[in-house]
Amino acid sequence: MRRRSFLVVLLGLAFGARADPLLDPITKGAPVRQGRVKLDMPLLADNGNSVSMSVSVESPMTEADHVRAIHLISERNPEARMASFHLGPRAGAAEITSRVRLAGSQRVVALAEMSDGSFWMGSASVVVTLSACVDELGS
Amino acid sequence: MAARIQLPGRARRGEVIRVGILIQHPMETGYRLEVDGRKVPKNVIRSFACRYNGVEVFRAEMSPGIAANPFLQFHAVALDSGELEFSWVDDAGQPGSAREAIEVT
Amino acid sequence: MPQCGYCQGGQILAAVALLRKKPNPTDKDIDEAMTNICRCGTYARIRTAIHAAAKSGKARA
Amino acid sequence: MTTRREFLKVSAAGGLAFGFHLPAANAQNVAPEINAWVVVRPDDTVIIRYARSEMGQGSMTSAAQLVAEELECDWTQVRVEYADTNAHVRRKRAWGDMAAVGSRTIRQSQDYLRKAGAGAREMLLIAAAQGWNAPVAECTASNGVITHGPSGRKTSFGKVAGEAAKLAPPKEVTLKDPKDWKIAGKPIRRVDIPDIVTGRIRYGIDAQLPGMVYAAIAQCPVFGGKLKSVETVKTERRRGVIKVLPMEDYVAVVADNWWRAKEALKELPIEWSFSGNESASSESILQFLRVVVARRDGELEQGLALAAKVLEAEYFTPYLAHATLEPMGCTAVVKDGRVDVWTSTQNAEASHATAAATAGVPLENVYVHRVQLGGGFGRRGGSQDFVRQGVQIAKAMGSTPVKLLWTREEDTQHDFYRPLSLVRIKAGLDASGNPVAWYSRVSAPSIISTLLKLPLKEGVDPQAVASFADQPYAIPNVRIEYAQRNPHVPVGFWRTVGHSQNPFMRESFVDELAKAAGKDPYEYRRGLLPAATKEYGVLEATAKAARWAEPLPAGVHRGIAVTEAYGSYVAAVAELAVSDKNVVDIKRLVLGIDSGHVVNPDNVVAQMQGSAVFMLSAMFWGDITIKDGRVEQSNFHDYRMMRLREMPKVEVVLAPSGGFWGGIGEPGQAAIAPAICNALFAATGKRVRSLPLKSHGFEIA
Repeated sequence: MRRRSFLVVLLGLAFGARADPLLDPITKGAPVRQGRVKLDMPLLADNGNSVSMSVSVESPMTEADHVRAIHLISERNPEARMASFHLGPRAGAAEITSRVRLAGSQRVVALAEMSDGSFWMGSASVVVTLSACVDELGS
Repeated sequence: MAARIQLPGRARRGEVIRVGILIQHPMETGYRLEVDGRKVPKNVIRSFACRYNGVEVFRAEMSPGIAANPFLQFHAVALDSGELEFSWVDDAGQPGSAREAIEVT
Repeated sequence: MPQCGYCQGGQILAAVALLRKKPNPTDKDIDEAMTNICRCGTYARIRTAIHAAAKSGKARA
Repeated sequence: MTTRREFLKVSAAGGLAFGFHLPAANAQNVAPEINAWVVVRPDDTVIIRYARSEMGQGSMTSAAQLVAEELECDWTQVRVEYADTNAHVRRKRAWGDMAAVGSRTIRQSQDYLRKAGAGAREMLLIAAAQGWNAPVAECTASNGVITHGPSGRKTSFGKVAGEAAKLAPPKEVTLKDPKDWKIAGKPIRRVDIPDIVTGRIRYGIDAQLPGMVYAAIAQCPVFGGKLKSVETVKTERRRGVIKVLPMEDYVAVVADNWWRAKEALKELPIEWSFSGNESASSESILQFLRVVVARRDGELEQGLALAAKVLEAEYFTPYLAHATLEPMGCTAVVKDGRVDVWTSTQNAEASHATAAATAGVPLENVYVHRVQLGGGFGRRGGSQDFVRQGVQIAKAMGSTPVKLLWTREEDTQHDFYRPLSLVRIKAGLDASGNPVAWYSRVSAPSIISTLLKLPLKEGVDPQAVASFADQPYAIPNVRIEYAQRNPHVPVGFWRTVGHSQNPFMRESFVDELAKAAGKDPYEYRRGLLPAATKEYGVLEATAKAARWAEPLPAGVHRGIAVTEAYGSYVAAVAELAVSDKNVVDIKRLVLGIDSGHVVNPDNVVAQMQGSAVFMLSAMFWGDITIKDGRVEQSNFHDYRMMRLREMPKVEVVLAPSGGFWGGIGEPGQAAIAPAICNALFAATGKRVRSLPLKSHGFEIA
């Protein structure tokens, strides 16, 4: 199956068990649970060159329990891994804002890696409203 | 590569402060063509790190999925006065750095 | 029958002026009088409409 | 004779508040909404919502026909209203894609529109059945009336709408078989025509707001340039001028009426900083493309070695402007964090997102007021530059409403042009004249990578190679190459896009092959087209309607062409005579289209006739030329449009083969240019390999 349908299949499931080639390199097959991760992106973006993105993960950010990393994964960009942010207790809060590029309308997944090795995820769907008079794009 | 930093000048010990940085960089995707048809090679800021008095508090690996003139905003715990040091390098091996003092009471 | 309709105001004015001068215009009369541009290309239907208006006797707008 | 301007001014001044009062009371929540698409008022009026844009392509009517068909309502009770973009954003895009582009409006929404109609009908039936506490299976709906079979009791949609709106929408609905259609598939008159012919219709340019001021702008004449400096003092003292706004890539003059803004702009001393493109010209751009096209490639050369005969040709099509009759413009007001916009746009959702991003306000604070478009043709879908400018100027003017209006010159010289394209085609024929190898190398700008900034799969822009890469003829080895070259001139989607130029090149070259094979161009194509293809079917239907085989009067010659475009299949037969002074008298143009299904046959005919005028204007005179980095053409005196007297007889052949949904707005143009040029070859023996025809001395009768 093409990459897109893999991710869609994953999102369609209870976000848990199924392995997914897109997340696998990071999760090494570990289960990914939905929740604790909030990915804020606009419903509509007038173009895909610069779209606001902010991600926050519920975590006490203590030595014992903190967010180790947050990965941003794109469903349609040529490079699926958009960015990986590495944090630690010294960050104090797992909340990152940036601006990203989207190659057309798509879903973006934020995958959080906790200090206990568990994975949690949140996602957002953005419509890039650049309308193309073409069939092939189908965006 | 010029950069603009947002940082509260003073903070209380233990306070979680918000740190922002905007770096001037085209973040070339590798798909763009020059007017004469030559492909502009891919060149993005691959890695970025922020150290607080020498201790790394935030690190980022980026791809062409991050928009041009990358903007990053993250957090750090204010422990003691000193300096925040930002450093990054792009695919062409061009390094960049910036630093900003902070006073913690 | 208009398409986007943006030119129809002008087309109707020109048609009414033509019909007042020539209640029964020939195709040649229509060709000479109707010079307004229609970007959607509704010329064939404008011509049909003018003939229909002429036939109905009153040069109603 | 009152000119059009006075005619509008009188009616506009008279009814200042008609239709353009600020935020219209949100009519959405007055009558019960059965679902996002269907509202039924107690008086049995059925409001069907339309999410996309109406620019003359007729989809506002045909989309409503699809909903009404499954709804089983009384069409005379139907009113069509635009979906509101603010409600759209608040309800998480309840109306889906709002873009009217790519001839996709109907074929991309037909399924969910029909299901919305069927779902609403089911809810109305259930509400009625509950009212009579009878089983819903015994109730039927037709023409807006619900009848309970056994008892004969009747009620109307309006009476049960309140209850129906409370029900949960049904999970599954079955759609009617198109052969049972009563409303869809019928030549119903378009719902917007009464407003058009009585002058009630409103375009973006017609927006009138209390206290409104007017803006005219000048953008850097050399594309990609930026503003260096502008002396505003003298101009700001001119009568009526309120402000001069220097922006990054344009200067706006704001005045109490638009004429004063425009006139002040002419005297404004502006200095631009060109970014190195100020020496570019049409010649330098053509040479820039030719270098790449001429490159020789090994692989296919062997394929051609075993050919009995090899033909090669270079084809060229120029930049073209959209020249919508309504120039670009946008009226906007930014007040207390809220943005209201009136603009003719092919994608209200894109205008909404652009207004929000430009004003820096949340999407929920933007209201795009829907208006009819004075022509779109792709200019108003792929880019929202006029909305970005309108909102920027409004923001700079505090809370004063501003109407930005481009001059015709600005519209012609700052378009997103149909890309020019240079193509080298080479083919080898076997002894019996059939092609054994076909090679095309296309050098053209890429809209997808420059305008949409999207990566290209394997570096190939599907639009630039459209109709080459997917050509239907049974030719053993075909190789198509794309060499992306992006001169500084901005390119965008022009009606029919790649299929407005590539079929001209492909079908003209196929005609060259037929000539080399000594075969009749129609029979030659039939021989190469697998019988089961849709192209074969529409080609045959069109040739039959044009009575291809019958002898023609002396001096009259024929040309033929066939291609796929936008999911439909089109063919064209042109009959014309050419005088010794190269004046072309087109006797007849027969255009065939197989769009699978047809929702409004009369509208399809209108789109085909309109396509003929659109393409004939382009192929006879359309030529945007560049000198010193800027566009030379400026208005309709040097960018000529076909007039009424020049329109030939156009016969349209609807040949829907069913089973699929093809586009209507754009395919109509695709086969016209090659059919005409093939007829010109038959008449003059001169093969036309570049457009426009005027550069070969041809004029239209």
